[in-house]
Amino acid sequence: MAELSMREALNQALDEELARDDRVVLMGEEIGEYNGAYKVTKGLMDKYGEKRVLDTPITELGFSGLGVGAAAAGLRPVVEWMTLNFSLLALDQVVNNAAKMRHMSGGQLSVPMVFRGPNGPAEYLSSQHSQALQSYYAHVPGLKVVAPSTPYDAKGLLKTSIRDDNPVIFLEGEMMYSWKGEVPEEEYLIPLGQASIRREGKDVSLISYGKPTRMVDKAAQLLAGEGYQPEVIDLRSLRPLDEKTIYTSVRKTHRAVIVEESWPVASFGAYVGYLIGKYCFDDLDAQVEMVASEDVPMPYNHRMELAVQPSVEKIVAAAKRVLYAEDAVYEGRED
Amino acid sequence: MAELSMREALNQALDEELARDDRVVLMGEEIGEYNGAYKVTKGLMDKYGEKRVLDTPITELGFSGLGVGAAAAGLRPVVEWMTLNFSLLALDQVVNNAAKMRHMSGGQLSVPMVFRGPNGPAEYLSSQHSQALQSYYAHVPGLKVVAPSTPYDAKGLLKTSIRDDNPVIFLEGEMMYSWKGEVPEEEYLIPLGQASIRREGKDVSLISYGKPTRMVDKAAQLLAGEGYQPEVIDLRSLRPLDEKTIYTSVRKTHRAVIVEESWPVASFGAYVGYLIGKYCFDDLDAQVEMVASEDVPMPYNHRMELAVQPSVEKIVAAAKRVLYAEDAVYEGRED
Amino acid sequence: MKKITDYKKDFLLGLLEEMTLIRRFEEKAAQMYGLRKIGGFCHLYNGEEAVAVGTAAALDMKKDYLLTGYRDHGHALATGMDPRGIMAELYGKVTGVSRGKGGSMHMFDVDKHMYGGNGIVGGQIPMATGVAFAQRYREDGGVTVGFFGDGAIHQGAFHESLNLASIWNLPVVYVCENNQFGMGTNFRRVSSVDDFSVMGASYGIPGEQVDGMDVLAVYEAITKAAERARTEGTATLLEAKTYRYKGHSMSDPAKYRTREELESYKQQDPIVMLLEKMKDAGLIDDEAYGKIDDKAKERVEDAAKFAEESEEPALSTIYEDILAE
Amino acid sequence: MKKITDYKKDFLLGLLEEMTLIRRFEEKAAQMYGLRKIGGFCHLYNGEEAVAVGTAAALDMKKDYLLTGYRDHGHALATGMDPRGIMAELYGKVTGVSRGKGGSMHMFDVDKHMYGGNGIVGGQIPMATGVAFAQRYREDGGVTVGFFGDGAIHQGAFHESLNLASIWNLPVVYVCENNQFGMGTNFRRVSSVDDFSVMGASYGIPGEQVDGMDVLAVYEAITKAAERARTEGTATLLEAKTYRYKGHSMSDPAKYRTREELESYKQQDPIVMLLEKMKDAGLIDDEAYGKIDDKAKERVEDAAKFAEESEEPALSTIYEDILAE
Ligand SMILES: Cc1ncc(C[n+]2csc(CCOP(=O)(O)OP(=O)(O)O)c2C)c(N)n1
Ligand SMILES: Cc1ncc(C[n+]2csc(CCOP(=O)(O)OP(=O)(O)O)c2C)c(N)n1
Ligand SMILES: [Mg+2]
Ligand SMILES: [Mg+2]
Repeated sequence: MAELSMREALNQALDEELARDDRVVLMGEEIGEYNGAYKVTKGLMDKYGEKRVLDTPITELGFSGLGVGAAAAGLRPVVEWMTLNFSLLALDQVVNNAAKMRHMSGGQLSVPMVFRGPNGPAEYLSSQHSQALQSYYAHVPGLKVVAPSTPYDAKGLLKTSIRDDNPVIFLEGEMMYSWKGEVPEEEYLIPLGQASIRREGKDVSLISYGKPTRMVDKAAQLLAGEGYQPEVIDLRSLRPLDEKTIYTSVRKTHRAVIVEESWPVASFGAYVGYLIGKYCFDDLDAQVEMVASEDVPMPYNHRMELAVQPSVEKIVAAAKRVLYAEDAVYEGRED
Repeated sequence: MAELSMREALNQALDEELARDDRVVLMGEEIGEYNGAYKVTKGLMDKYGEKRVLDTPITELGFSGLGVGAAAAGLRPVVEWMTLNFSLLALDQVVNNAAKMRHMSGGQLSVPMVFRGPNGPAEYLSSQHSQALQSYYAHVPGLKVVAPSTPYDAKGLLKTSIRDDNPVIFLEGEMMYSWKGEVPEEEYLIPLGQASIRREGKDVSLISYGKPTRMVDKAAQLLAGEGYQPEVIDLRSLRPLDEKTIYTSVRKTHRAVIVEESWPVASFGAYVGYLIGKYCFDDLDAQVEMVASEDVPMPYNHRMELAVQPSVEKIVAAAKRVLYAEDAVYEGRED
Repeated sequence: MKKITDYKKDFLLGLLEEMTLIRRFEEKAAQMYGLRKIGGFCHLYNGEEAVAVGTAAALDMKKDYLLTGYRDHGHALATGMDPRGIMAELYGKVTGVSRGKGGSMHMFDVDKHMYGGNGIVGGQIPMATGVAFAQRYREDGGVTVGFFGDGAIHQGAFHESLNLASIWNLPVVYVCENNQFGMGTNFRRVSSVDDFSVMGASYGIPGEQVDGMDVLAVYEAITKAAERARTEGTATLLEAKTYRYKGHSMSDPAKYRTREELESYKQQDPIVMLLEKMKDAGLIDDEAYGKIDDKAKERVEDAAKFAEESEEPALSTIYEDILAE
Repeated sequence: MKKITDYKKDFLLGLLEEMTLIRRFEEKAAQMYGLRKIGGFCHLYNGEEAVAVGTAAALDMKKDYLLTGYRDHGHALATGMDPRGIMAELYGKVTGVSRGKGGSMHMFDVDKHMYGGNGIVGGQIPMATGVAFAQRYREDGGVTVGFFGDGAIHQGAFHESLNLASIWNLPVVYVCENNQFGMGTNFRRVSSVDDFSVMGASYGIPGEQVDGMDVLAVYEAITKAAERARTEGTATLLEAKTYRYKGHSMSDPAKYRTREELESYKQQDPIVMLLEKMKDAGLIDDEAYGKIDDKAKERVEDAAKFAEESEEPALSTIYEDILAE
């Protein structure tokens, strides 16, 4: 198997789907001539031409909505948002058109398209450029939301997303593009809605997806070093959500920590926490904990921005709290 | 005390604050000459003139952002979104400018303004016009989010919101505008971040805010008729959240049901559920349940749209499930 | 402009029939709204019929597409959609075009290339641009017409879309139906210009005003614009000056305008104007028009009956039509 | 245009000083970025100095306001902000203007009426319109200048804002800094028109192109536009044609343009052009300019030293500056 970066794996997925289906078109800012702000689309305009790989003006609402119309009319657009932060400008087209066209037309229209781009903080970018917005998309029925954590998953999930007949939000991470991993030569697809178990264990379920999975792996190693056997789950897709894998794990381990990068309030992670509390109530031996972003806008200063994000230390500490290996002291809580 | 409708109470709040502080200006679609799509601003353009009450073009992004700039420069704009559905077009200005200006300027700027309008479903409006979007706003640090449930609260909370030095999202409900309630003649303010206990009880905490509180009251009556003593909490403000009142109640009742109109995934309600699971873990005698919108876009047909929303029956059933008075059967759950 | 006698009689009769059908349909919808058979927002098209009918007549709905806002009954009928399905949708019945899920603002017919019906002011403009994108991509020789109001033209979606259409040479015709009001607001109060067609220049595309009360003027303007779109891939911005007779939606008493203004527009009623011209040219008489009108009434009655007798959707369908398998 | 000799010498020297300071500041920032003292995006203003400096010279920053995008170091300096606070912000230090929270894209100074610094392309345009709204409301006689790029002009925010400014007669000057590229994209590839000033007509306001490499041309255009805003409450759209010497941000090798193109613009360097004109008019010589340049370098060195020696913000401050009490 070839060792590829996430960037290359995504590029391969796009390349293969462009080759396979001429309804697939790519559009976004700087994706063509410039080869992409993060080079995910490198070489594709050269290979497929300006007809199929289009540089857009900086008009997130406009070209996202254009993609919805093109999809409804039979194409399979893959729209790149240079970063998810800018997708707020396009949100109306996603929530009110992409997600609802099928519904409002009583099933007549479908919107087979992908919106993709880097989500979550990178480095030294301050608060407008460092948002993890998965909760906004996961909130909305009519969308699918996917967040790979390895080059292998990224390729297989992106190919499936492009073939899916629904609007899929595909979340990458700027810091992940250079991550390496094995990717087979032969074609493969990964179904949406199936979590993967990255590590089997029996003491605590560490549940995550996307970028933080790496930290979770490290935290799991550290915990293993202390004699615990954590189970590590990568959800891979937020919508549809593989609840079964979550509950099966928690019923075995009786303890759970959820890790994600978004703000905590009204977050996807809190929803998973709520679900576990509800469906595994009798199985839980401890409170479910969540390690998320601090509830603050991201500062520019690097030490501060690291302090705001999930970390291996925070994950280990949360795991130990639910393992009752450490006192649960919640600072500043009025209770 | 006078018996006022919610519409009148809100109108009084606006009127009094316009009179009190000439930095207060109102702007929005149809709020002036037409007296407001839902008549909340009735008579105010006549009284205060076109300088202070402005009819805007249909440009949610533009006039919301204009409001942010005007607030940063020292005014206290109250921006009406004809409905919250349309605020998706303005979201970038709210999340990236209103909520972050203070942060990005290291505390130099403040954005004292209110965005207000009806949120959640009304009747026969289908999916683009029936969204309950509080979870989007509650997600964001730098905002305050308020949702009154009575004319009394509406007036007192809106006045406080207008005087607050931060951007406040003020959520009303089209179906609530004609609700009546007592409102004193003399001026009063209600602080943001304090829940109210609408009914004291000891068997189960029913937690809600905004429009569903009425259903919760009815459900509580029905439950009381069956011999239970439910406690009914109206959060009134989602951000800041009065966690203390929640935990105090649940530690007494040991059971909780959260009721809100938004979609369930990545919702504010699920976050409250998660918090209770975490901070009241040792006190809970049953799973926390949530009664939310079904996880679907709102259909137009009236029977269907009622079926999609929370109802008294659904609340009673959820309460009984957590009271173990009814079997918890979760249909369609793969577990 | 061509003279009326340059047109085929059948063609003109067709326009008259379509406009009459829309008028009668809207009257029925209003009546049924009063009887609470229909709920929610219900934006009627009375007075504006010439715009949708003149447009559809200039198109080939086998290969062309049409998108509009929430005031969409007229456009739906003009594309040839069955009044039954539209009325049943208004009633929220399962036989409605959107199975009772869309209602008044969301009329769709994939076969007729009617792609909605959109409740977000301006929300359809990027989508229409995208449909045109697909057409250009496939080189299918078709054109997309995107309608929106004088209120919608100020939305950013308009600006972003027209630029995209221009730089990518999309076969799209943007039609601003300037009925002079966005809800209760006279467009002059919220617009910097009172001739929207000048905005074409910002996008290097032709802009033109057309009398939206004159179905033939609309027909000709669309024909020309569609031709330009098909052959040169050049988008056009048309402003159709028109007027709505009813309130914005059913709950609007329309106090923001005078009786006189309304009456003056009724003097230029699109149906009456065409009828008179045809009479003058000896192409029709009152009796013949009476038959057309009767037929329109019948079709509308039939639609209401169909809607009335149709089933409500099963509650279980709330989980359907959300995701494709 | 006035002749150079029509200007006071001190005024011209001031422009030269400001532009030189910005140039030297950006060079220093680039150097410190290379040394990893500064991280993230860092959008330099080299080549475009005349636009911010000519603008600020035409304003009274006691009562006027300025807002711009993320390429904001030059504008910040032009409003008279202290280079120390700006450099310290780039270093992420607590002494930075935004206490280390904003970084390169978010320079603010409430006293100097510099209201940012915005990272969302076009995001500042509605805000600038709102600041002008507050000015008109208070009738404070001031003007707001809102800058944005050739890339930003396509955003819906532009369209919505200009219409609002026009109908409400806001004292605002919109300046499109057309440096010919939005990141790697030549503006001609994504724009329907190559003269953006025509867009003013869509909003019934004057539109004008100005040579953005000529600080006096900018000064005069802004003076005129500001005067119109102050006295008539009429907004103006100015397009300043300029060029950026560096890549879009520090990570961009700028392969999308030729060396020749870059060199040809450097021939019209705003600093050199003003200097030469002043020399021709006998207003300065090389030695005198050498002193100006030395002073700029000193200030920049001092700023870097200040930044270097300043403290990191305490981690506890992550919970500060979010909500006002
Ligand atoms: C984004 C958005 N903002 C506001 C509304 C509420 N609204 C519905 S119709 C309307 C007026 C639109 O006027 P115009 O575009 O002229 O169309 P017309 O109704 O005259 O056909 C408004 C403000 C909406 N549906 N969507
Ligand atoms: C809404 C949004 N979309 C995309 C970006 C990414 N981005 C940052 S700068 C830029 C180019 C902007 O070009 P222009 O407006 O010409 O300004 P310039 O950089 O040339 O000064 C882009 C696409 C962004 N910051 N915000
Ligand atoms: Mg109108
Ligand atoms: Mg540029």
